[in-house]
Amino acid sequence: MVEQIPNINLAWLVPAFPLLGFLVTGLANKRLKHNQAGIIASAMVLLSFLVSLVLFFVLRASGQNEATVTLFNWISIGGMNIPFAFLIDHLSLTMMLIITGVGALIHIYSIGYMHDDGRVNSFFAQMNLFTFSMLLLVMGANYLVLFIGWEGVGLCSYLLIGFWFKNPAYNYAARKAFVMNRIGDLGFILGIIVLFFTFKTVTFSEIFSQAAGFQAGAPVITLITLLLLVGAVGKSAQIPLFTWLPDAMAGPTPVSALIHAATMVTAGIYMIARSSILYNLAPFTLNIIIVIGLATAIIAALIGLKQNDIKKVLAYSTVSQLGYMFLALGLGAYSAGVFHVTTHAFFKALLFLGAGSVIHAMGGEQDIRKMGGLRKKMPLTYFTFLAATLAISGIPPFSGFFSKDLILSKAFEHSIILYILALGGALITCFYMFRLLYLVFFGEQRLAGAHPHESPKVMTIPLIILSVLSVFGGFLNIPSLFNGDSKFITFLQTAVVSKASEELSHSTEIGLILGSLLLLGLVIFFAYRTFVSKSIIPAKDEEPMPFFSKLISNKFYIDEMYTAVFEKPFGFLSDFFYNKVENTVLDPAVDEIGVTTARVGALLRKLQQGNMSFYLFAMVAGILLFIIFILIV
Amino acid sequence: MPEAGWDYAKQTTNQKLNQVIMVFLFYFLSAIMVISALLVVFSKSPINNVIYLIICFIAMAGHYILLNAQFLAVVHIIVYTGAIMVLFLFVIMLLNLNKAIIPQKSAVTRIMAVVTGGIFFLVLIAATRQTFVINPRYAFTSEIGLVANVGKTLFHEFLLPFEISSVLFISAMVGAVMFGKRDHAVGDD
Amino acid sequence: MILLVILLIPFITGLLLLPVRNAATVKQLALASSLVNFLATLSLVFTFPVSGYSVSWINSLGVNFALGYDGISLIMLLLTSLLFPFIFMAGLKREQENTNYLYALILFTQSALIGVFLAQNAFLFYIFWELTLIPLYFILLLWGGDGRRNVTFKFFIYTLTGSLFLLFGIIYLYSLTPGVHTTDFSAFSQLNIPVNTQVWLFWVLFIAFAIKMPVFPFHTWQPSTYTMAPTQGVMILAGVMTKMGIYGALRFLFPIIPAGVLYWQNTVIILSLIGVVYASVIAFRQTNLKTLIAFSSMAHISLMVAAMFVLNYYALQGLLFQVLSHGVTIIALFYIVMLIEEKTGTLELPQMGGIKLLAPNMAILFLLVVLGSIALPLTAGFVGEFLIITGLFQQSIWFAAIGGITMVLGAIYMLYAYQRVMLGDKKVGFGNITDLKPVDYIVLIPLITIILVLGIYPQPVFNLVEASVNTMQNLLVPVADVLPALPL
Amino acid sequence: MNEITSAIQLIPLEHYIVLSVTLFSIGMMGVLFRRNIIAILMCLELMFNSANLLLAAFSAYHSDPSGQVFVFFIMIVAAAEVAVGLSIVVMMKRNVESVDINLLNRLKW
Amino acid sequence: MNALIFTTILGIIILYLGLTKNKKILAPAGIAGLLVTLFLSFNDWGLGSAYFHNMVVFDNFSIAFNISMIIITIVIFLFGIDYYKMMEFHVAEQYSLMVFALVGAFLMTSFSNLIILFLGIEILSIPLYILAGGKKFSFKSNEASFKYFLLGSFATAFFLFGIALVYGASATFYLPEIKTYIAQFKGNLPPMLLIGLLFIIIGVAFKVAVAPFHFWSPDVYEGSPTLVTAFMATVVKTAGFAAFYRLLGIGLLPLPESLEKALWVMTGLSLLIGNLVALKQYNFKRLLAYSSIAHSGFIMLAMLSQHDRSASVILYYTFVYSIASVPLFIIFILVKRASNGLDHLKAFQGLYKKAPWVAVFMTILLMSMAGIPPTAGFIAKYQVFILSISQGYLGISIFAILMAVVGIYYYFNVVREVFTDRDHLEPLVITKLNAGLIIVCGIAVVVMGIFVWHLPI
Repeated sequence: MVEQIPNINLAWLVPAFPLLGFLVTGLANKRLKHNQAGIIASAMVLLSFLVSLVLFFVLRASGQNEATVTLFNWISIGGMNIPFAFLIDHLSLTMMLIITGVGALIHIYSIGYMHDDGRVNSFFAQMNLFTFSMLLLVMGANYLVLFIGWEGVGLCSYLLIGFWFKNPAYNYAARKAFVMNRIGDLGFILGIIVLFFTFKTVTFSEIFSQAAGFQAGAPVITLITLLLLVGAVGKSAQIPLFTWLPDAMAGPTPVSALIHAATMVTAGIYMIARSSILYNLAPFTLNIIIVIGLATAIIAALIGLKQNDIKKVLAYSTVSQLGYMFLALGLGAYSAGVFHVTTHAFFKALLFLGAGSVIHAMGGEQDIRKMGGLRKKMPLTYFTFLAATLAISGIPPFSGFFSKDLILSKAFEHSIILYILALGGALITCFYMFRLLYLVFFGEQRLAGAHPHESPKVMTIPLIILSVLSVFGGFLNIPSLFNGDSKFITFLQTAVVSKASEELSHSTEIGLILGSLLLLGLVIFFAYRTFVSKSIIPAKDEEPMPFFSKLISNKFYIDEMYTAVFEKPFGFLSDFFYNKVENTVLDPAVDEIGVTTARVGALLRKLQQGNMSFYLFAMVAGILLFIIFILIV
Repeated sequence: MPEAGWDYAKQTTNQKLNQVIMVFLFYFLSAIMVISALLVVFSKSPINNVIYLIICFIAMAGHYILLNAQFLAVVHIIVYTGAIMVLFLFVIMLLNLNKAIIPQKSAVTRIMAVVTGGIFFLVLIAATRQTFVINPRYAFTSEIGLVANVGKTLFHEFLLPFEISSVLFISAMVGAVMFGKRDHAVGDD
Repeated sequence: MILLVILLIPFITGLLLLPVRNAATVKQLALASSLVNFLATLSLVFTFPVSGYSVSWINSLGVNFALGYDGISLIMLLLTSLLFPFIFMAGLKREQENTNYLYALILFTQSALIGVFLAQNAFLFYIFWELTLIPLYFILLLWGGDGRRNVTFKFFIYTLTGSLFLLFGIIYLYSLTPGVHTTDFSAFSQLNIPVNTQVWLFWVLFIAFAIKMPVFPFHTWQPSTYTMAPTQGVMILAGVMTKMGIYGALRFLFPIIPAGVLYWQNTVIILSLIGVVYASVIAFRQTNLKTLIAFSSMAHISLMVAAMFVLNYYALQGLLFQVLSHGVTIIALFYIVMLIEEKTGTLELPQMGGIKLLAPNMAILFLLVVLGSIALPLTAGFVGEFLIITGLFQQSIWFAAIGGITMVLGAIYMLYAYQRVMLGDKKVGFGNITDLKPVDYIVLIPLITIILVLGIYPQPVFNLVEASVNTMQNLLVPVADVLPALPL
Repeated sequence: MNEITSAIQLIPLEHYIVLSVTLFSIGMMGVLFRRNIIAILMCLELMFNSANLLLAAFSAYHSDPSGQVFVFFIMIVAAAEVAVGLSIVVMMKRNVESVDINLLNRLKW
Repeated sequence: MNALIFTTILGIIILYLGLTKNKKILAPAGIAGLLVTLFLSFNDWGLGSAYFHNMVVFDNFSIAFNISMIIITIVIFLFGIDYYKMMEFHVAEQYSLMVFALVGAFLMTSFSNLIILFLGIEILSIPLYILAGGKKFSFKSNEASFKYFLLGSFATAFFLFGIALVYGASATFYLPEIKTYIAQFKGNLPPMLLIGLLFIIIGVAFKVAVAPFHFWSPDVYEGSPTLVTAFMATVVKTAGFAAFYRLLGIGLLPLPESLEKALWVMTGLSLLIGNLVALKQYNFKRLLAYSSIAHSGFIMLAMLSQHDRSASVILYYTFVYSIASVPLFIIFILVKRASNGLDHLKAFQGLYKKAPWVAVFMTILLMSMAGIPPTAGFIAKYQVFILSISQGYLGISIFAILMAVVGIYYYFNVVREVFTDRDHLEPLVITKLNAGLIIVCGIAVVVMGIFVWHLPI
């Protein structure tokens, strides 16, 4: 830090507002009337957003790229100095703006969505707490502060997934989410510790400046990056720790939108992008990230094909999109990953909110097989949903196109096979998204007795804003192909060091884009034929299916596998330890010492027969033995 | 110093005769003692036991005389034969024990008793056989067993034990009286 | 002199309470005395260091009545005097039989505990060490739950067995002291014991602490004892007694037989880590809430033991911090367990559920404590466990990884338990459950505040023990080069 | 007289030791062998007397009168013991009508 | 010496007082006399005089033990006031027999000649044979008396044979001379002498109930009248160990290796048998009997660990043990009366409800017996271990410590019974005197644990 930027200290206000909101709505839980909590909470997040904007301009005006705001010394012992500090740079600002911006919209939306819920105040308290944690995560100037936020969002996610705690299945989902995150966190914290011992600090700037001294492929860096990756895999729901995310849909829909689509799950991407300098030094880890990302993208997309729950479809699509972001990271295109995070935040939040609107309208029904024909009843929702679907499918000029195309072209640079696989995933995405769209909004209404209606304004306005962002978000980064200057990527370049790569020639790029567009068009057409023209409704769960369909609709049996491989053995192990080891070996062993002693005592007691002749014999025998003893010894 | 004794014995015929008598007496008395002692153990009737024991004790008195312990011999006869054994007899008669033959212990126990006694005997013999030369503490004198001598020691050096043994007697007496007296039962504790 | 005052306040109050019949008076007096004691102890922090207090006691046995403290003792003292007011408050509005005896016994225990932490003489230490057990045994025996007769007895005999080995060790060390024999710690730590002796002496001394803490195969008394103990008893047991084991090990093993420690270091660490995993795994399937927390406590303590034997700077700092944090957390946990039992009349998890619907505030506070227990950042537990894992890492990455498993497994079983108690639909028969009373807030809010404050601003604790930790970690260094000569 | 008595030295001490040991062993065997309490007491007397004989023999060989005095004391004590023992027997006989030692087995374990 | 003479006279006086048919004056008279004896003993302190051709030596060692035994006897006499209230006959005889036994005990602490040891043992034993049969109409008491008598005489026979053998070798009964005589062999003793010494040791070991010569003690403890049991467990034990220490520690040690090993074996066996069998005892008196065997083991440990402090430790140990035992017997009697003669440990159940303070004091006393701080019993064991460990007997010390754990187990088993509820509570009648005794002894046990004394004897 060269010189102090004026007003940058305002940064503490950004997390402070949601924290305040949390405290107010949390402590005054009982006293707040119906909408007050929602309004307070939304206002707080909005204020945060405004402050973030101010910070953005402040930083811009200063001409510097980053600023550190230290609040106090958290842990300072021996050689370990961990300040509680915020790092304001372009990356964190981007994330802050997304979190507070999208967050604010979702908060507002929630006022409408959660209107009837009895525990709406708790809901907003937890949402604010989440926002606070997420802000800590992205603003932290060192890994440990990041970790606070990291675990904090995990906690909030746990709380919000299990928000309707009467349902045991929801509780299970919540716990699953937390535990899987925790497994990742364990790797993360170990990574931090290795970092600490390698660099003697956990502060980003110091680590990155020292990292230059390491060779690419240095084992310790590989170790660190791998451990950090474990954390990211857990948080960002990548293979093998992704199964919690679909289950997390148990939470209220705004939660899914905010936490499980727009922000928290992208924390892993943020963290890896943040550590880009380290990852650049670890090609092995990058390769692993590519594999993980691609596999996740495709497998999740495949599963998404057969899901019938509107939110589950979106959840798998999120997993899949996260896989793309990972792919980008693995390719060294961290900025591209973050760019996809941004656009994804817009359209996925929009999708979820739209789905929420639908569910709201359908009176809580989430099965797409029972929906249909909502286009007429809820036009606003329909159009926003359509915009988001086009965006996620990567149809130009919607935002998804720009970010996804960036990643695909990077993949192409790397290897043609990668590109084909990634494109395949994108096509599948397109297919199941349109399937969703068609099934929900086209055709006839299939649920008898439902009276769908458009949602109130408080819900639709955020939808509109988000759809605007989804449509135009891509223009933040217009590539040179379209005579743009890749503003977003350039903006991030100061904080994230992407791997240098050769630019594709424009002609190749155009070829690729046209080819993919053609395929996308075919897919959309095919989907239309299947679900609108032929009105094929997905089969009921019980009906027999061909092997592959069955495999997919059962999510590759991954959950079952986890149950068989981890949960069951764990329970078994627990029982084994308790019943067999503790209660039949260890505890009895201790008792056995006592019992044996007592048994010997009982045996010796038998000597005391009460019979005089025995005593006399015993005495003589004793004397005899002692005589012999002393004569021999 | 037995060897010295033997050498000494070779000197005069008179003493040789003495030696023969002594040895004969010793073995004779010993045989009586052992046999009567065995009979004490193995004879079933208490009266017989007492009688054999008296025989045994008389033989022992003979040994005391052989050992120049005349005073002891006399006291022995008086105390044991005259007092203790009579006491035994009295008790046997008082309690009418002679008729009530008590069954013997089981054969196993008896054999064990004999075997144990035998082993004990063998071990002790084995241990004392390979004994060592005992150096007499004082120059040999045959006078030590005389009443005067014993009395002098008793009332001089052993005065305290002598006096204090009265306590022993008085307690024994108190005990005998206490147990012997008939009184009616009283409560527990 | 102030040390003597701190030691005697609880004892004298206890004596004074014996004839008092009025339960309310008893409770208030006990609470007041413990608060005074806390203030007195707190004054030590600001006047650190105060000179010790020493008079000769049994000259012929080389025993001095020597009191004193260092940073480590201070942490333990703080913990003790901090927790006891809460322990008393836990009984404040509750019906208890023979209150005066119960509170007198608790106060005696407190006095003895303080004695353990203040003693500068091994004999004195041992006396106090045993004295903690006697009143506690009666607390458990007379006020405990089902099956207490045998369970307490096992606990009593088991721990005493260990103590007697310690006694053997003390006497052995005493016989080694040069000149006029003495049992002063200062003399012990200057002994130059042959390495081979240290190797066996280690277990003689350690077994007592291992049982008290407890370390893996010596723990079997713990779950049943915790389960049947009355709330206040288990608070003492889990909150302070276990720390006594840690304190004893720090006091005895490292300064006196450093080579023995180095020799067995890895063995003990591995045992502890087995304990960590073992207890955590077992906790998962426990159906009794108290037993579950007992196993969880064992897991945490095992991690602390591992940290102790790693004995590097971070591990020690983390250990001492965790001592405080675990004490506070476990007390809060057991307090809530007591509330739950009072309200539902059971501790069996399958019979519970949906309490959050009826007592939302209790659920929130319970959750906060649970979070502290599973080491969520910004709670005290995180700072401690982070440093401990850092310390473990310095020894071996595998130790760190296994130690870190507590974080995962802890989350599994604690959240599972929380959900089974608080969440889900409410059970029949739970109709008349009410939310917390004011007294409950008075107990829980400060405890939770401490957990949070320590998590956010742990620095004062670090500064307090800094000097002692530095001394401690240097103990093993000089003997490190002796060891390769041994067949390790 | 002196001649006869001095001839004591003609018999080796071992003979006395062996004799005493024999008597002692017989007495001990008797104690183990008999069931009749009275007989057992007699056997005890045998044991005492074997010790007496041994002491007297040693006393003679050492020409030390204290040994004989000791024997005297043993006799005293034996007499007292017999008196007490027999009175106990009498008392017991009143209670249980028997002098069988095997009946003494109520106190055990 | 004056104390010895006066005590003898005291016995006779009590015997005569019995003729007045006034039972009430017996105990006070006895206590008054014992106080005089106490005073006389104190007067002799530090003089170290030997009497009658060095037959007896009243040095500080013997005086300290004598004083300890006198104090215990006074306590027992105080207990007797209540205990003998129900008994009509032979009360004076029993008191005087105890006094006579005390005379024997004095001889045992101060002998220097084997004949005094022999007479001391007999003077101690014969009154005890009689006292054990004090309840004339109780078959158990008869049996105890006869068993004690027969086994005692049997042991005496061996003891005498041993004396004869030793005399044969050394031609003397004087302990110092025997010691000099043995020293000339430089540890390579002829078998006969070894066996002689062994028999003497066995004779004394029998008196203090060291395994494997302990068989009499549980039966006799159980069968005897409780007051006599208390006397046996305390005064007799103290005297026995004083004699043992005089014989070994002052007289014969260092013994040849084989004998010492035999003694170690006895120590180990006592610890083992005493403690383990006590685990399975449900009769309180038998429990204490076995525990006393165990305590014998501990004292043996102190004795064999030769050290200039051993005597002091043994004194402390025996005194502390005695002062804790007597009130336990008192409580036992009170409880037994309250529960219709039940002498199972269950008789103690509900005691903490009936009389909480008795329960507390009982706990303290049992803690002292078990050796738990801050009681004197702990310090006693601690000192024993200090001796044995500092003399390098580590193996047996560990063993003893393990056995001490077992000891704690069975003592606290009783505590557990005391603090267990009972269905119906019978009233517990405690006279003020007994209450006072229990309290004083209880406090004494704690005070002695805090103010530890150590006599240069």
